[in-house]
Amino acid sequence: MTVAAPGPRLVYAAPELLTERSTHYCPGCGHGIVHRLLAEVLTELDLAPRTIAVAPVGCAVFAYDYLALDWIEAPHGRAPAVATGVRRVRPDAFVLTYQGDGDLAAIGTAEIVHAAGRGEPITAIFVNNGIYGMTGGQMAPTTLLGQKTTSTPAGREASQAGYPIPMTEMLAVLPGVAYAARGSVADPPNIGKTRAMIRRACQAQLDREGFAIVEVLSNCPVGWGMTPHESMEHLREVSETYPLGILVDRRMKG
Amino acid sequence: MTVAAPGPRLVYAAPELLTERSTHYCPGCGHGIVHRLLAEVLTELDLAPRTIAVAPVGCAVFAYDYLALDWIEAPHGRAPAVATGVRRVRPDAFVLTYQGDGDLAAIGTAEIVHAAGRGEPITAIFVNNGIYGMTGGQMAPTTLLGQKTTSTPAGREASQAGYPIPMTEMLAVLPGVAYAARGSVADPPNIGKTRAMIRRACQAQLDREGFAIVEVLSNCPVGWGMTPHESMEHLREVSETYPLGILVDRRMKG
Amino acid sequence: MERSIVFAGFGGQGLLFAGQVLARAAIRDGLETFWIPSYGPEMRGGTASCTVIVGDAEIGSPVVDRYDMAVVMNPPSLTRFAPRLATDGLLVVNASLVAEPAPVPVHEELRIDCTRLAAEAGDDKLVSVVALGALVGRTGVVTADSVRQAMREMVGAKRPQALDADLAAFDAGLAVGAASPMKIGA
Amino acid sequence: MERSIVFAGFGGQGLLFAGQVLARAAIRDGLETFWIPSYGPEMRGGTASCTVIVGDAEIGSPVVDRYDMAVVMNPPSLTRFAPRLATDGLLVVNASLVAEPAPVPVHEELRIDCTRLAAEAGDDKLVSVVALGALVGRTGVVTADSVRQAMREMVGAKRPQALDADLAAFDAGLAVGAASPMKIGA
Amino acid sequence: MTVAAATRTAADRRDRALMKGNEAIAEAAIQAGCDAYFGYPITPQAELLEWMARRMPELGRTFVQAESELGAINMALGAAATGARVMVSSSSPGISLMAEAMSYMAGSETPMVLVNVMRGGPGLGSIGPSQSDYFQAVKGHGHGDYRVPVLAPASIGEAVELVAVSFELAERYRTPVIVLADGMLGQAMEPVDLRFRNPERPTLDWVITGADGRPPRVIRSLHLQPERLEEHNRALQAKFARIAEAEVRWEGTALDDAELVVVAYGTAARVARGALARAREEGLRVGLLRPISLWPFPVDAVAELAGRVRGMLVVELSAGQMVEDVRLAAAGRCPASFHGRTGGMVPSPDEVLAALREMEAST
Amino acid sequence: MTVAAATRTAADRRDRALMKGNEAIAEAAIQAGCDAYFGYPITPQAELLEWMARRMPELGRTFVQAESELGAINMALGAAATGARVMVSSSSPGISLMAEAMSYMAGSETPMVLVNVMRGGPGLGSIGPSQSDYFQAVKGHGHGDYRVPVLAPASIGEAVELVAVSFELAERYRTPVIVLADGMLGQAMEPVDLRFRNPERPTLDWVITGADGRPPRVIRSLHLQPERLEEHNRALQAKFARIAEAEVRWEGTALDDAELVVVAYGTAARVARGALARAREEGLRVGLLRPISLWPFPVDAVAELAGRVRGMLVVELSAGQMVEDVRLAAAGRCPASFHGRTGGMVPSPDEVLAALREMEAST
Amino acid sequence: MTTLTAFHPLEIARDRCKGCELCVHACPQGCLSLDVDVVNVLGYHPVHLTDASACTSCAFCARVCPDAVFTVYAAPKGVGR
Amino acid sequence: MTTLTAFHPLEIARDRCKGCELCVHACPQGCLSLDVDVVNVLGYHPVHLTDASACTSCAFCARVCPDAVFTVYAAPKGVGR
Ligand SMILES: Cc1ncc(C[n+]2csc(CCOP(=O)(O)OP(=O)(O)O)c2C)c(N)n1
Ligand SMILES: Cc1ncc(C[n+]2csc(CCOP(=O)(O)OP(=O)(O)O)c2C)c(N)n1
Ligand code: SF4
Ligand code: SF4
Ligand code: SF4
Ligand code: SF4
Ligand code: SF4
Ligand code: SF4
Ligand SMILES: [Mg+2]
Ligand SMILES: [Mg+2]
Repeated sequence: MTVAAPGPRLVYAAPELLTERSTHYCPGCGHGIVHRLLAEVLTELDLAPRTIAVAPVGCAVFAYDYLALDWIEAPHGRAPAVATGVRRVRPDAFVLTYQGDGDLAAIGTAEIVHAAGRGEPITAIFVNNGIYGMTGGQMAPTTLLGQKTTSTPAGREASQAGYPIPMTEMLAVLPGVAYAARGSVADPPNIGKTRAMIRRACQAQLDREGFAIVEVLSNCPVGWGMTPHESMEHLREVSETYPLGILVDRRMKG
Repeated sequence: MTVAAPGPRLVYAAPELLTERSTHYCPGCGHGIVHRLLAEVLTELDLAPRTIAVAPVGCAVFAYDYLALDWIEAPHGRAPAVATGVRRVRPDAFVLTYQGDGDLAAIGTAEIVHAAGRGEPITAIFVNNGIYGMTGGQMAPTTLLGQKTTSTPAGREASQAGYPIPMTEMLAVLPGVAYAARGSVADPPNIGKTRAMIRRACQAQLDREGFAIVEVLSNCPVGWGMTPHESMEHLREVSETYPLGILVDRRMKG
Repeated sequence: MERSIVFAGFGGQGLLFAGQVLARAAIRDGLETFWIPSYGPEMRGGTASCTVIVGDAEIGSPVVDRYDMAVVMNPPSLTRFAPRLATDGLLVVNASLVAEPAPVPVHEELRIDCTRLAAEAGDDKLVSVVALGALVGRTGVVTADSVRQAMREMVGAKRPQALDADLAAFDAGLAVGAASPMKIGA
Repeated sequence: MERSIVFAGFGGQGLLFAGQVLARAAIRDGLETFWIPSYGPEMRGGTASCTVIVGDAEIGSPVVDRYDMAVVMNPPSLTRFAPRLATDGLLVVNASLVAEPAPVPVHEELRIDCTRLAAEAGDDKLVSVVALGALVGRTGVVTADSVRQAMREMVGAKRPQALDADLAAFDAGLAVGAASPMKIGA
Repeated sequence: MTVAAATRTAADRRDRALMKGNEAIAEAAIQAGCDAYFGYPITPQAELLEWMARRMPELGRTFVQAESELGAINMALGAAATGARVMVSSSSPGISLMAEAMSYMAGSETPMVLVNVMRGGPGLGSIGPSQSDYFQAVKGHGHGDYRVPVLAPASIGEAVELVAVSFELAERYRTPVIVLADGMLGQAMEPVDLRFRNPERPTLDWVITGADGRPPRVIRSLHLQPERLEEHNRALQAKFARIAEAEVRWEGTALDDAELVVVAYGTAARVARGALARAREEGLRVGLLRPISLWPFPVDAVAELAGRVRGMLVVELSAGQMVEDVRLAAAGRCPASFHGRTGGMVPSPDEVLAALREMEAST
Repeated sequence: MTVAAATRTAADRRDRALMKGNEAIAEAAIQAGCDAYFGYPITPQAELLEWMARRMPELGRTFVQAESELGAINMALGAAATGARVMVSSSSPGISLMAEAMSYMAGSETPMVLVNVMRGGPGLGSIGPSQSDYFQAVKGHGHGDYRVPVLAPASIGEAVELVAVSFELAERYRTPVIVLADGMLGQAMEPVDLRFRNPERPTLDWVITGADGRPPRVIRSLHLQPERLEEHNRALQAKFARIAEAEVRWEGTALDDAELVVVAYGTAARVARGALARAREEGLRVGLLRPISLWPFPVDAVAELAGRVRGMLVVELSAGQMVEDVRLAAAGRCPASFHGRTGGMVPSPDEVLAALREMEAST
Repeated sequence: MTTLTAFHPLEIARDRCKGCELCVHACPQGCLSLDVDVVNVLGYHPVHLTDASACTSCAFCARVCPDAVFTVYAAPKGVGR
Repeated sequence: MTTLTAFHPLEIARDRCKGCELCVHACPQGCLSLDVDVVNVLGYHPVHLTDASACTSCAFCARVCPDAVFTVYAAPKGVGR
């Protein structure tokens, strides 16, 4: 029945939105995976030309070198406020924030809570690797109990250094939040689910449902003192403290 | 059977911890009630001599003039951080914070979340009157939808000014929080319950259970444009957005 | 030439409003003016005051060493501001609340039963408007017409029903001010 | 007199450690010293370097215009630092990774097969320790004993099992440095 | 301001509105085309925010009461990066919280008008008028080498005009601009000419709008390579030099024959003007130099005067801050003494006159 | 430092440890009796925090990694109010965030030692060494009229000593004290004499400990009555005058016969010292004035020199900040030119030498 | 009747009262009101007990008062109301 | 056999590879490994496909790779493996 022999079929190609430039991330760092997922989703939804993205202070500060978008660099932790400013004056823009866990869950707590509380139609990507990667592997608010970091050399101990903060669970309490979910980059199935979450979080903005956030459990092989593979395996343990799944989806409710 | 005729029995006297000084609060302001409850509980538990209290920036900044304790004045919103500093170097002290809703739920969001997240053994009193009393009645994060304030002259509208933030519910998510409850000063029964909550929150610190917070729904007759009595009646409506009761009591669990 | 007027009394006596009416009237008269309250929402209750400066050229110092006129609506204000009057100053006293004599000799003093006149005009809260009327009646620092126009602009727009009482209170004070015999010293 | 030494190469080659050993040895010799890395955790991967200054009085400028000695462990470092050598400078080159000649004429050059010598000493990662040995062997900028003592203090405490390899690697380099024929220019 | 006042007809004068400083500043911004306002309540600037809260939504523009001053200025950063005309206002403690973001905005060259209605410090201080944030505004607020234009109005009418100028400067030089007012100016009411100015909109070729059909843009202040950052700093310094060259503003009164000169800005300058009249009556040959731009500071004007007067008296609502810039400009050619009040206190003309008499006697 | 170096025996020299600047500062604080450290990670001071993270719990003392720099300094405020010896450290952007709290601490007279390991700015800038936060440290960081002692070490050994001095000053004068270092000093290693100093503890009669058997105490900066606040400001200014009188620190090198003087602090001063030796070799009569206390600034020393040298060259890792204080002190008696590098770049001795030759030719 | 009037269930610190009327509304017996004939040092009409015999000493007034105006006594045993 | 080897399921941008081995572990067929004989421009041993015929074009490697190294093709219809 086939008349002409078909050529090889393209199964996967990295989106062109990713620049040619090789990243400064350490080998095996999940930031690269999240960047790619973002690029895929923005391409799929044809959002890139009207995207205004806000970069964090953290290893991903250089995201602007890797995703061919218009970017604004926010001071450490303030991306949600910067994005709010953009959101209010650019109703047609697609507004995206990208933050690490130190950026979002420590110094930027007030800004993320209130952007979420206002229900700003913004899509927030929250890369939780349980550590301050950029400054040399200090404890983050999300660091697991017992985890050794350069600022908890004996392992995080609650009475000294507090408990891991379930940031997305906290945000999920707020009525302004339309969508909140937690994925991971541990393996292809989880990466696929995370991609779907990011897509849904973008759609929530397009449909003006409110604030949308996807927390991505990621790794920091260097900061964790593990090989990339070990670090990915370790994400299973991490997800015991931070369970994967959809925490809020207001569309589901009504 | 009675031999000597007894004299009149004392039913209630304001605690001596309250200074003679008449407060600067507007007539009918709930801050005065909360001050009195605090004075009662601290007296009852004999905590005053070792209490280090932290004052907010807000109408209650002058709390130090009315409660005869050692006080530290914190910058706007930072009382939980100031209290953490005290807590860590003064293990024997009883550490108390007193904050308004602008102070705690707006500018001070990061500080309260992280003091709670660390499970600092501190007792936090959070007077939520849904408004910035001191600066002239602007919207607070806790202001009800539709409520008119000097910065929401047409009534708070979610798409412009966001949703009321259920701060204590948010904090209740954190594992460091031993006790979180919400009372009100609407009427004698509620005042009694609030008093019991404050007592329990003090006990939680004494027993080193973790962070304890009591949110008190209070009024601001001047800011709300109501008589004191109307404002107290209105608290019933307020408690539809902010339900009264105990949100977390870890002692109950185990 | 600049003339400075202070209005002082309790919070609810409408002093800031009276001062603003005066300042607006000055503008309608083609004059320059400056109005400044003793501000501070942090200080609840207690006394309030505002200063108005009126002049024919741009107002210089907003800080006044000596007032040309003082409208004092309660006893503490009398104590506070009578000593700060200029040597040829005018003191307008709300006789409804202030029975005491001025603590220092003053050049000229006008005592008005503001509460009664205000009540007669239709609203016993308009005590400061009555006092303003007396001040204008006595000194002509601004024209009465400009005052009326100012009140129409300020009150008429928002609460037209209240305007009549305001105008009446002003006129009542104005009549007293224009007619009242001068009382030197105390 | 001050002498400045730069160690440069890939991130994992142990350059900062070698520099610290040298600085510690200088202290043990009763000298003054200053060690400064090209810092920046934000710049992951890529090249690393550190500068050590050794002198008999307090070290002056931490910024070096011209290095007295350069230890270059990979090709980019050769390109970068050979031109910054003083006219009478010494260049120590890790021949295991660098085949290219220096891009500019240098006064004295020592090429060492660091990987091989390190492997023979028990750990092929200790390339910079070998190079340090050569440097010390050739110049005597610090005494070999002080270097050994410094390594004992730094390595001995935490990883005693690793110390032997370190000492062996140093001695291997030392021998080559002391013996190697001088090679002028390139 | 003086020019406008001089050319004003009687009818014009009657047409003016009586406005509170805070409200006039807000309305001037609105009329100058301000697209977005971000703020947080604080005394004595709350009415500015409240005015914006009412007016901006009416006009379909952006008003956000932020969660904090940090929130407000970072929202401004975001909005300004997209080319919007933005204003932020606060008072002393709130301004302090903006130091980091100011440094970012100066570094990433993001335009904004920031209003500081100064109150007494340090710390929580008082809510009275003050000029004790001069150093902060003109020198050391945020980290790093940067300067921003600082304009100090002495009347509400002038504030209205300077708001328009500020938006112009902000866009022309891609920089934050500070309007430095004080509690007195914010709380007072004065006649305001309602013919506001709306500066033309230059084409902004750097703004973030989405990379649609053009290469992506980035608004950033990070330049991890010191060489790159130094280059960037050189460009910034060159810009600052251009501003220092072109944007000095000051006003002189009775300087021609002056033997003593009062140097004062804002509210202090008005008080000084009151003293000046009295001093002249007494026969003292006193003049007034009123810096309007505090940065760039009128260095040349001060230097020129320093060469021909007997002395200068700097009057501030502070413990002595601008006096350093006056002495720096005078470079020893004449003495500069200082009279200041702090904590919300304002000197009276009599006080200034007394200080002048003392100078007259001692120089 | 120079004294210590001079009296050091050969054996002493051999006994010294090689320590990283950040770590030596941390250990010096520990040895000086620091009870509590609060910080937040930032390059290039992270090792200071990490050292504290390890050592303080070992010693049963307080270490808290705060949620932010705002958190850290306010924790310090709380701990210090109870009489604890506290240290906070950060680098430029983080220090900017502390402006409000610094003003509160100065206003409420709360002792603290704050270390700023400066990096290139403005904004996120770079992580290279810099001195571009001079203005911020000595003048305009927070709002209101206040000053805090600022000490600038030029070597790690001196940093160790100045940490002890800082704790002394902080308690003696009830004030925050800034140790102003830079990325070079923080990241470098130098020999450190391990005989640290632990300053005596004065009795503190103002501390917050619970009102047990004594009248309650309040640590506050609010004084709503302007009269009260002005009184408080007068007392603060009197204290600042006492500090300015008693706590000036500087070091002179080869000043006796100098015709040209380099004025530089910290890392820039070390570079200048390198240039000085070469300049003298060339026959240029150059001296070095190195301010150690930046506030109080060595005004008298500069003024005295200005009267007898041909010119001054100010060298900074900035676009020119301290140079203003030098000119202010020189008051026109000699010219002061400037050589600076920015963004993380450090001048070389050759560069400074070239600038000196140019001066020699032109003055 | 003499014994009854001799017992006063409330001590009222009238100079602290701000006339907010919270106690007036809270009193289950309706026996409190503002004394419009008096202006206290703060400038307010302070509260007074209009009918001591109706007062049950329930202390509701004291519990709601923001200004700690009340001290409440119960009748001694054997003393009727 | 010739037709089979002519089809390459993977394009590998070897100069972007950082040798993290995430793909090596993720490949269900175990047909990827680092090419220890090569050092790329970044200084790493890049990955290579050891057995093209085992590759099922599942693209797991591409999904886990943080550095967007892979482009994956499926065999055209009718082309066996
Ligand atoms: C105000 C301020 N404080 C601190 C820093 C230093 N800093 C840079 S990145 C970072 C945290 C990075 O952690 P995270 O957000 O988790 O990102 P990651 O690098 O782990 O992806 C910090 C504290 C800064 N640049 N600015
Ligand atoms: C940094 C800073 N921002 C703003 C203010 C002004 N301010 C004083 S109190 C206050 C809020 C008061 O509201 P809340 O905390 O709810 O207390 P309330 O007066 O209602 O009891 C604000 C914004 C300030 N003092 N400092
Ligand atoms: S430090 Fe950690 S988070 Fe940063 S690039 Fe490396 S692996 Fe990724
Ligand atoms: S303004 Fe409101 S909160 Fe403040 S004292 Fe008055 S009533 Fe109470
Ligand atoms: S004690 Fe009870 S009954 Fe008596 S006055 Fe008070 S509220 Fe009324
Ligand atoms: S509740 Fe207290 S303050 Fe209010 S009216 Fe009653 S007694 Fe007076
Ligand atoms: S496509 Fe699948 S089978 Fe082929 S190499 Fe990649 S992971 Fe392995
Ligand atoms: S996952 Fe990517 S970067 Fe890592 S080894 Fe495989 S191809 Fe290379
Ligand atoms: Mg992280
Ligand atoms: Mg409130």
